[in-house]
Amino acid sequence: MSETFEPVIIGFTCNWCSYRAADLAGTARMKYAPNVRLIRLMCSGRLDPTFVMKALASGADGVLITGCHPGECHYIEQNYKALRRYLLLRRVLKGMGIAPERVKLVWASAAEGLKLAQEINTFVEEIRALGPLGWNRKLAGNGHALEQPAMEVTA
Amino acid sequence: MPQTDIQPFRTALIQEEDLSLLEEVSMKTAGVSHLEMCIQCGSCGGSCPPAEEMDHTPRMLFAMLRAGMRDAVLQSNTPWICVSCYHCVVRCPQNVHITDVMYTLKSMAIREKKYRDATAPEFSETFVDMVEKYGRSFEFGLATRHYLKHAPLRLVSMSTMGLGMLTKGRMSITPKKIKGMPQLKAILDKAKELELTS
Amino acid sequence: MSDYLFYPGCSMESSAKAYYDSLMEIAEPLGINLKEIEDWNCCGATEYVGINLIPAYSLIARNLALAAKMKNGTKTVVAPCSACYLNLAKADYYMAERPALGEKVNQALEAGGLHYDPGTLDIRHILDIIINDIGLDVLKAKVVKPLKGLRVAPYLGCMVPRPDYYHRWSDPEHPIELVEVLKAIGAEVIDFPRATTCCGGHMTQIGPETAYELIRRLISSAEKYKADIMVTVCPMCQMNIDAYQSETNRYFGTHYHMPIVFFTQLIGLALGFPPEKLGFGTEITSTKAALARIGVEIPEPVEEGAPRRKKEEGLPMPPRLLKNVKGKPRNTEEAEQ
Amino acid sequence: MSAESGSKKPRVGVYVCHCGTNISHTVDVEQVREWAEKTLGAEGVVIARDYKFMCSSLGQELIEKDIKELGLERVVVAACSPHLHELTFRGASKRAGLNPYLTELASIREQVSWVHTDKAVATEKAKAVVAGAVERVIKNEPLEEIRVPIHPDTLVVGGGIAGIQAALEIANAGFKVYLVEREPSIGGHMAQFDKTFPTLDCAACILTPRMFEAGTHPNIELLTWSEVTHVAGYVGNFTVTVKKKPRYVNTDLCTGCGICVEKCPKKVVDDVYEAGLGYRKVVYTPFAQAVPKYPVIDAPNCTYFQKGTCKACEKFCPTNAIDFTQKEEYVTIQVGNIILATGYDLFDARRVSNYGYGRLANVFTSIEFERMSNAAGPTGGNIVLRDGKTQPKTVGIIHCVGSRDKNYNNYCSSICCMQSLKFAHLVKERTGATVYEFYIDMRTPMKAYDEFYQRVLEEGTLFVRGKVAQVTNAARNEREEGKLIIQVEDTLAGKQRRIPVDMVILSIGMEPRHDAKETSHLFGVGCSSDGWFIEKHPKLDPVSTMTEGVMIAGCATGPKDIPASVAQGAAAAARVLNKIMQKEVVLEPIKASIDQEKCSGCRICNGLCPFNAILFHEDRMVSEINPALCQGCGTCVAACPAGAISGTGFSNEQILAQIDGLLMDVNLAV
Repeated sequence: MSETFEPVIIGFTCNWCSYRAADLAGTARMKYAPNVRLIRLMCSGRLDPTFVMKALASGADGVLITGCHPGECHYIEQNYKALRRYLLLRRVLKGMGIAPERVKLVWASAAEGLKLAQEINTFVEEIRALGPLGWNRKLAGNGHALEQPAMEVTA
Repeated sequence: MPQTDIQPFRTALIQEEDLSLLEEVSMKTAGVSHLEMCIQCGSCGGSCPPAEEMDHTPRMLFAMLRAGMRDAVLQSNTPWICVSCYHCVVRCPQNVHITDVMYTLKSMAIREKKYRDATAPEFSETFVDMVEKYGRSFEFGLATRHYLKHAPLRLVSMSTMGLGMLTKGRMSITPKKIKGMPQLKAILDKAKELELTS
Repeated sequence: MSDYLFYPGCSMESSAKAYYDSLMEIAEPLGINLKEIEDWNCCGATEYVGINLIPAYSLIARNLALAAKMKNGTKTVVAPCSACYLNLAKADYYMAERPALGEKVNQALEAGGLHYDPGTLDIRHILDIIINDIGLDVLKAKVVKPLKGLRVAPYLGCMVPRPDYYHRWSDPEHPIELVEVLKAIGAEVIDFPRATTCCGGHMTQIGPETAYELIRRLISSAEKYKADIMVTVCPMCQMNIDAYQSETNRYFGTHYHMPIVFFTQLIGLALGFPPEKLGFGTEITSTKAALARIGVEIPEPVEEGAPRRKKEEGLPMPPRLLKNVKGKPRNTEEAEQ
Repeated sequence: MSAESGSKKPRVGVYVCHCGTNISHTVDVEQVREWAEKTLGAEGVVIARDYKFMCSSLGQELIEKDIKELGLERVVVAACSPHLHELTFRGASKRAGLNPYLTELASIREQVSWVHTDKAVATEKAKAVVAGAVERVIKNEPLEEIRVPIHPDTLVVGGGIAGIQAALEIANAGFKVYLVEREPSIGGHMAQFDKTFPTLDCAACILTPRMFEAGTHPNIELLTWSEVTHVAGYVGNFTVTVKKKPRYVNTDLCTGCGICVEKCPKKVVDDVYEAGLGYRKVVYTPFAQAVPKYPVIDAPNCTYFQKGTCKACEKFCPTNAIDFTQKEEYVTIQVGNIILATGYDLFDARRVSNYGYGRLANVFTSIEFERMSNAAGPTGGNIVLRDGKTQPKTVGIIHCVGSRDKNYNNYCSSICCMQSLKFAHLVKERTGATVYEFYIDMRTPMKAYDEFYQRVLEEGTLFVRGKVAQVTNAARNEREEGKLIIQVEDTLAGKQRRIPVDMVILSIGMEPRHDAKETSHLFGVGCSSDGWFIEKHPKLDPVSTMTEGVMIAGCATGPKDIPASVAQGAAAAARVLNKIMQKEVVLEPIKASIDQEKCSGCRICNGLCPFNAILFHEDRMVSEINPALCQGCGTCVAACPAGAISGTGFSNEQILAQIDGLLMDVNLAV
């Protein structure tokens, strides 16, 4: 393996804003870190916390959640619900001994390709600094990962 | 056209172009300068109360920065005429920290000894000397030292006013010194080793 | 009583003593308790930043670090001097806006065992405190001698309303705060178009001809609007307009007589304090005639500030010592004709 | 990952597109294809192909052929964003007899080749994206598109020129239009203008016939002095509530004779139509050509409403049309489509305190100048100073006031350059004054615009390139005494200038309506952070919104001039007519549904739905989703603690499988 750690990140995007921001970043040929793999949802409100857990358990080192700016939700206000779940999720992660910073919520409108690219770059660096999570390896190892989560400094 | 005719012109251009200049100035400026955002609208040059004393308007100076005209920029009197009134800063449509850029240009001109008139830089240096010595400014010392060097005759013409200030208790002949001078000195000594590099 | 950390600044001990004395008098009745930052140092004025950035900001930040150590219940630092106010506020703002600056400044501070986290303190000007914390109603209630009939030109200067990164003022160019305070103490406030234009700053020292023009614009404008007196919040403005007025007159061959005092001095008069306690009489351009209009007698000044060579009716005599002498008002449109 | 080989996985075909070199330049397409066939074989991939342009008819035929010949049950196309070609490839599948919803697009262009540079890394990411799509598509269910009938009536909100144009287009095609306008008359901003650039047609002359036509058209129902308060439903079936504000004039009886206006004893400043420069009566029609012709009583200013006496209008009305007892009225209308043409507000010039508007008498705004130069305006078309009589000898026109400025609005208001040139021409023509124009950049890009600039240059207007620093009355010398001084850097001369003038005109920019946010919520359209409505696509779909059935036209999406607003009004109408003519609309079958067996009746989902699509059956203690109202956001799916709600198109199974696919390489490495 190379000497620098290349994190793998799952990104959830909203069909109406951030997915289009990603399209825009592409159309405008903005370059950003290749570490994030995106999944399209119709709305950030669709984000089931299980998805995040599943991603982390399956080998992702971080999860990026993106949605429309507050007040700009295509479905009126569902991004607020995403925000509530996100805050809850971070508490749960912390309780499990996983650095809550591994999950991040970012607002990006359909016009903000550049912002999305920048946020992705920032987040990749943040996760790189946190180091690998390796939850899937723990799972593969003893099958009791949830009781024995990856070692994390949670100070 | 004979080559000799065009050569000096070309050389001048090549020597003057320093495309990293804008970035360097921006980096050395406190806060985020937004210097690269200038759209050359001239609201700074229009706002400036002493613009007529300047050899270049601030706007033109920024164009010269962009063009990499290092010597011409650092020799300009513009930053030294700036009165720090911040009219340009609040009117700038691009939020360029113009006043702070002027401070940066002054410090660069001092470091590279490019300024053409020593009055202002030496006034600043005298002021700073006093502050570094006492921790407070010392108007009497500053004024006497400055005028003695740069305008000895003005010292005479100003003496009436100076006397007035003294007799009215508005100027002290003895400097005030702060207690924590060693601490301040340690801070400033350390600070002088540091530079903004990112 | 509201508690505030107080950063007086160097000029309050010398050239702006009247500001300090009058502020100390009015603080108590207005319920302002000023706790001076222990062993504060000079803010560097507009000089240090033009020489070396990190030391300049470290110099300012030492004050912030010292204040933060004392903050105990209040996080508001009050500065009466415009340059000090701006320097302290800018250091706090820029250290946050540019983390690299904050980092370097703290490295320097640590050499003196200090540290400052931007955002720890609120840096505010004394005028802001009086109008927003104390309030006009309280001020009005304390007035015993309204300054009825005194026409004042409110002169805020540059560095209080600008650049105003924290959005504390009503407008960067035509703010109403000083006007409101002066109205509250019963003065007649003129619609002064130059309320926030520049007095020349340090140019009185290094490029006097530049400064004289700026001073001329101010005093001629105030006189045109028939102000009896100019009122400022800034030691530098007061010094330039007061002490350099006679030189300006000499330079242009004019005969302006426009006294200028600190707003705290006028508040003091309105609250009933005797003028000598408020630092009146220390100005170079006498306030005697102006204040006589409201029946206030000023102690005899030692020196009469108005130009003495009254005979100069014809062409002005430019002072010989100056470079680039121009004996008349500048007209930037000359070339256009 | 344990691949259960031999199990009955659906047969998947993978098609990797080169997109010319758009993809193949950064992604090793051949390698992705090979890998898909080999590694994903265990997941059910039976064929993987690459092709230069998958979206070409040959590329599509390739897929169709494989579906038929190899019996593919799922298709993954690794190409561009689904927002571009999802419909294309679904169509190909459909033609070959495969349910279109069993086809997935993997975006390896926008999300991979265009945004990354390292070919090896990009190729690896492309594989992960393809794997994600393959795992997902396996879990896709065949779906049937939803067809909804379209109500043939249309609501147009906003009676400015864009709204009028849209309404006329639809009405002339034979369909009914409700045109709602919150002011007493239609006409909008254009009705205030004097001349229009660059042709200098009189605005009233060209607008009035359109207004009249809209007012008398049998297919147009005007609802002026009215506002939309509630919108329910979805494309084809909107139920809209409109509040009709009381006019206090019975329009059945009123003949528009104007006697009430004449007799009304009270005058107030007209801040709307006259832009504060003139007066109107308390009972008024905003202007002579107003449509409809019926006046309105301004109750907050009316002496009768305030003090209980007067009633002069009632006394003199020959038809007894004055009715002080009128109340607000709410009407409900059914429409199939909505066009928002809500327009713009003008920038408040007082915010730029250094230009002195509101402080210095002879500083005017562009709209004030429009009224002043209008022959029907408060000065009868005379260009005079605030004293109402003195003609200016020197006039300065300042561009970009409130626009292109981070302190106010970042954007260019697009009309100010031309508007300012028009003013320069009018001032010259009417007063012969010296005119200065202060501009940052001169923007004259449309037809005959630059020619107009040339004409104004020729007329001798003095152009100064520089953003004006301040307008002041603080004179520095005799020459400036009593004048307004414009202080500016003449950036082309490199010098600061102080130019004394008698009159200053501020070319103020456009702003989103102050209530644009509320409007956007009301109609469910997107609103950018600066407040303009968001188009479905800024270039290819500029009059549609993300909400099906809601179109936008004119300045509601950003500053525009009259030709552009008219074009958009017509374009939006064409969009609506297209929908009406289809008689029904096809909706994506992305809906949530509740498994009645699993529902515990906890009602957590009930409060989550902003569309009120979830009903709770008190008798059975279970919730149910009305598919007609469900918009498919999926919030309830994510929230159901019993896992009773599932969402088509984005089911838990699909997404969890996609996560597995995306992370396949990570797990293979373990």
